[in-house]
Amino acid sequence: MKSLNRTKFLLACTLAAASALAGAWSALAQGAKTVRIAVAMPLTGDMGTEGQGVRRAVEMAVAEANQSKAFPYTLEVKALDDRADPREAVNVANLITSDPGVAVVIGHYNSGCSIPAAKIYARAGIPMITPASTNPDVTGQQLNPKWTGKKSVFRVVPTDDVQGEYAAQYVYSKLGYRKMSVVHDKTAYGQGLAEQFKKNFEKLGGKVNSFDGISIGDKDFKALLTRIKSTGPEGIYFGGVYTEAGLLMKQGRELGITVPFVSGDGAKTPTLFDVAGAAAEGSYLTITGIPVEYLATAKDFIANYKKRYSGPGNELKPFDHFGYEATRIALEALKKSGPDRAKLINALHQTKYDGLLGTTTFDAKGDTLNKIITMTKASFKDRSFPPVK
Amino acid sequence: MKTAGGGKGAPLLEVRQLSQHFGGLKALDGVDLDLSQGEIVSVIGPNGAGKTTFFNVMTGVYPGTEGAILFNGEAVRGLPSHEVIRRGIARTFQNIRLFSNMTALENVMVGRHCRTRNGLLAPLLRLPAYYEEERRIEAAAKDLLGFVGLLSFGNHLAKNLPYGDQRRLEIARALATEPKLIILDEPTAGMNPAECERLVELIRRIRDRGVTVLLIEHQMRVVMGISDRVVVLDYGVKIAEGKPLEVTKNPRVIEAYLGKECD
Amino acid sequence: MFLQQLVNGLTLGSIYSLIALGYTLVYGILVMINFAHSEVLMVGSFVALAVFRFAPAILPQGPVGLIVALVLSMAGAGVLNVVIERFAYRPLRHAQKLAPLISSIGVSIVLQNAVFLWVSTQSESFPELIAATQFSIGGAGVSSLQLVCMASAIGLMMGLHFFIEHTKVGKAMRACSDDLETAGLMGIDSSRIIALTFLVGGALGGAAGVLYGLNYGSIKYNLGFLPGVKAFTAAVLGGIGNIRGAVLGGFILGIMEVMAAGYIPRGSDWKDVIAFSVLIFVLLLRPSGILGEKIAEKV
Amino acid sequence: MTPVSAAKWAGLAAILVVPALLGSGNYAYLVQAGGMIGLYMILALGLNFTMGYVGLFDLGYIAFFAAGAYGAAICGAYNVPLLIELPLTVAFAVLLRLGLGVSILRLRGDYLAIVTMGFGEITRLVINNLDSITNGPKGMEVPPLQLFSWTLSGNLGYYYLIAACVALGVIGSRRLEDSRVGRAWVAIREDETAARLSGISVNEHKLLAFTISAGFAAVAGMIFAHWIQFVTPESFVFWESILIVSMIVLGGMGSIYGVLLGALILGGVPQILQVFLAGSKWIDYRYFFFGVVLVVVVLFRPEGLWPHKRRQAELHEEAA
Repeated sequence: MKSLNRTKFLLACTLAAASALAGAWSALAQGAKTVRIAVAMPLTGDMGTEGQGVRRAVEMAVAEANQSKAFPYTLEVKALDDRADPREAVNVANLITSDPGVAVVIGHYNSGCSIPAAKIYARAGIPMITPASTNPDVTGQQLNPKWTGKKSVFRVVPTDDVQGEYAAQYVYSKLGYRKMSVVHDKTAYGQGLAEQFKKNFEKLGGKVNSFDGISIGDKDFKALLTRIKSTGPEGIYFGGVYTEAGLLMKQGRELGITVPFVSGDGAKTPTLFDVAGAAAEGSYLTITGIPVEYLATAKDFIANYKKRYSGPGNELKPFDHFGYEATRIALEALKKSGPDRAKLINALHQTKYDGLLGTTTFDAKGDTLNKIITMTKASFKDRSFPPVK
Repeated sequence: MKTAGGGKGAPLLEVRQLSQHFGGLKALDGVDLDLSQGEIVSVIGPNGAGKTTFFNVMTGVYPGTEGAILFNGEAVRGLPSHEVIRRGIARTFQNIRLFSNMTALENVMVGRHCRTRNGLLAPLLRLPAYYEEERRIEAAAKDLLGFVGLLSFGNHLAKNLPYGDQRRLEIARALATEPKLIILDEPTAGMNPAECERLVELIRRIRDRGVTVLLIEHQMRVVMGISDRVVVLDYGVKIAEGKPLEVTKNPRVIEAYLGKECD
Repeated sequence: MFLQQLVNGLTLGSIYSLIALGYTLVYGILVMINFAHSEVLMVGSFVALAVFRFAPAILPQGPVGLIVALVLSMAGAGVLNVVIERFAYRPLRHAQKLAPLISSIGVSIVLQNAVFLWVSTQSESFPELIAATQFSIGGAGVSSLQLVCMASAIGLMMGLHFFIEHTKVGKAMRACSDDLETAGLMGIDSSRIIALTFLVGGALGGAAGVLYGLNYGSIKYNLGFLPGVKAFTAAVLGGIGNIRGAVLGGFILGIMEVMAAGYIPRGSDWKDVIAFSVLIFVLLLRPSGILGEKIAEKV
Repeated sequence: MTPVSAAKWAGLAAILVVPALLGSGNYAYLVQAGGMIGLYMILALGLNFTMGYVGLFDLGYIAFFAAGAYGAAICGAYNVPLLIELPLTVAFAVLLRLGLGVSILRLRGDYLAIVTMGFGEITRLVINNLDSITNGPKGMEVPPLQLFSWTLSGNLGYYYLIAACVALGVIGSRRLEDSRVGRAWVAIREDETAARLSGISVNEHKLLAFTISAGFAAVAGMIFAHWIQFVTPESFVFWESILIVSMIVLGGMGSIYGVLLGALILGGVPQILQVFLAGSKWIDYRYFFFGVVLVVVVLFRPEGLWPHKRRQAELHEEAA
């Protein structure tokens, strides 16, 4: 290793680092007159599908706002990728807080990323609205005495206890089931939903035959489903997202399980039918607010979304409409308060917004008070989720 | 078999009925051997006679099926190899096994390992004990490199040394463990006559340093020239032992090597 | 119930075995863990999907469609694997032992992201090449997909076994796997044999991709990672480099996972822990896998 | 002052001084990113003992980073003071490592890799499933680092703490490398049987290197947990172990500056790409480029970016 070419190599490294700094400088300096909406989502990796969906919805909301000329400045979306890894989420949070042009953050996706990132946004005084993290700690941590910074964390999606409770209530009284089996995907979201369902269902007097976890990325659940079938449940509750929900439904039907599946809003996406096919027919899904397709004000959201993103793989994902709603609420507050972060946070606290999810207002912690839950029933024919009483 | 060469104080090494069976194969079957301090003994025999197996059992590579090995009166059979080495037996290998990506000097310094004590603390805190021991290790290693005539190649990587030098480096590393008995496994293999002569002369100098030498050797010229005694193994059994001249005339040895005349 | 679990275990096992063969073949010759193999499997399933989307006529439902799909995806995945070896691994053949491993990790990231960026970011439903009819054998609900999956996997394994044991090229591959340099000295063009091994390994991966899509109904850009890790575990369990070992390891791992998830309450939470614990236990008893031959160290 | 050491000193100065300047301005994220890369450097230095020096292929190293992080979280929950938490957590990680180490002394090469991978996955799954202790997937809050009354918070503080640990790691590695134990390790890597027959107690030395690397990982895990103040099993996936192995192999096995360079590049490239591509549609290509960089660098320098050079002793002809 002649030391000469190592020196050349070292020079190359320091050059690269210097150019990185220069690049960073240029990236931040331009566009002083635009106001940026940061989107912190998993854009690559295992959760890339869901993250890209929310990003599309946010970009649509901002594009519509720009066309409406309601703002004296142009609005810009700045999307960053946290790859659903808490370490990258913290890097993303620090990157956003050091960009003075960012007014509000729409993100993060999974609770494991939202909780640490929220601390960083709060310290910098940037409001953060999460469209998908349901772990109570995301907003609950603000009550902790050691919390530094303002209460700047908001959430448009209800915490999992709300949905779990409603589903238990519905299954026990409306469907009249007394014996249920529960499965979850061992994530903060899925396990949270399943635990709430089990707690409330047992409180009502129902019996939970089995409570099992599966791993995300696993595809073969036949062994588990065979055991569940032998316990003879009247229904199966699944806490988790559409990929695993669809597989459970499909393999359940293949094993001759006829009882219906019940799940949460993580499974509500047309892609569920790609995964489960006809097996998804008749499954009950709780969703927040009124199903988007059946809300007068939301009619155009679906149409615009389909028109704008017609390419392959761009179907509506479970949390897209939450992303859209969060952005519209942020823009609404921005109209009133202007890009100053402190004023924006106060404006957000007074939010009263009628939109896709009905009227959204925030409590002291920043959680949505919109606790309307609707039970829907999946229909395979027209790939939709009509509400059911 | 009473040993012919005894008489110089208690025997350094006593091997009694040593056997090593691999399933049905009796690689070594009831071998006896005595060595006294300062002797040079050669072990000869056709390929597959069990010579290397014999050395492997003595140095803890194989546990041995039965029999005893007493070194300085202490039983060593079955001990882990590094314990056997610490007690004063060192060896080289039939096919050279050096630390190829370390320098020649470092190879020999590694040999000093079992004779030195520094753990983690001394080097981490750079205590005086560390510097002092490193200096001693390096000095001893340089001395041994000089002894085998490789001092000027000290900084070369072991793998870059020519074949003959690698052989001698391996011997230097073995000597670094301050052995009382050094086992050389075919040291002259693949050497031309001039290198052989230099190696024989080196073995004598090793013996003069007070180290008993036990070697496997095929070149009869080397065996005759250097050995105080010769032991002959065939199919894992000791078939002869004695002065080099006696052994070469022993009919069983001739038969083992050259086969019987068909009468 | 036991019969039902056995069927589940055999299906899962057959897929693991088929993927494990891809790892073992490459490892046998280059002593290299090919991390990109799991992505070649994913690409194989997308090749079949692409053919179905663009030329559905070629893939009528039924055995003919399945065989054509298998052949096309095996060819596609095989060629991809050869290209990967040619540009990402061959230059590193004489580098340090772990260099090709890092290159295969890089290739695996590139392939997964390439499909994510340019093919589809979401789960795509896999065409039903075989009508998914359910019928029961002795009370166990068995779907035609499972049977087809097992049959094709076992068929491919037997085909591979015949190819390796009874053809001239197979003999050359075994020679290279035993000692690459000496095989070269015997007049075997080792680079060609290595390329061929990657072709066969990739083809098996492609076939496993199709069977995977068929059996589970949907495919995604990241479907390869977890089964890849499990299949490599199976290959090592059976004795890495040993073809029969890979098949044995695959079935053992598949059945063990199914039994753990099927019979132990909350077992499915712990099935991977149980699978890996058994792996560690077996390797402690037999440090070179169940069928792996113990290479005695020549001193 | 050869050009190489000049570059080293310049680099050192940059690492220490620049962050203080950036402290609060628009570039605060560089300090935070630097800290994260520093954590990777500690892990790389730690794994260098197992893989670089002794040559044991370890694919489950992240489990001990997780042990450190969850050790800090659990101690935080019972508000155990730092002076007890540090030895307790390091001891826990070392015992965990010994449990693994003793059982795999007989395994070689890729069998060892698969067993360590299995051990890594078992650790992550146990953490994810033991809700009663680790709160499972919902993760645990962790208090910031406190020593008596003084609390460390803010990226700058943690940055300098990590920089100090990296410096200690480098000095420790350098000093052990040039010692009797260091040479024994390398001898074991080169030829285990020859090492045994040169009087080295191979098993003991393997376990020694093994536990030292666990110590590094535990310290890195503790700092990470206290800094982020939240810890979930998602951070300790198998992919992280592969990343650290890649840093070692890419940087140069057994070479201290090599593994640091490997950590800098593989830890830094995703951050630099995030900065450059943020806001543009190219952000989705971030990990595609990362994969390409990985392949290109290993093809460009298969022996590692900064391979280890053996120490050159001065050999003057003294009286033989």
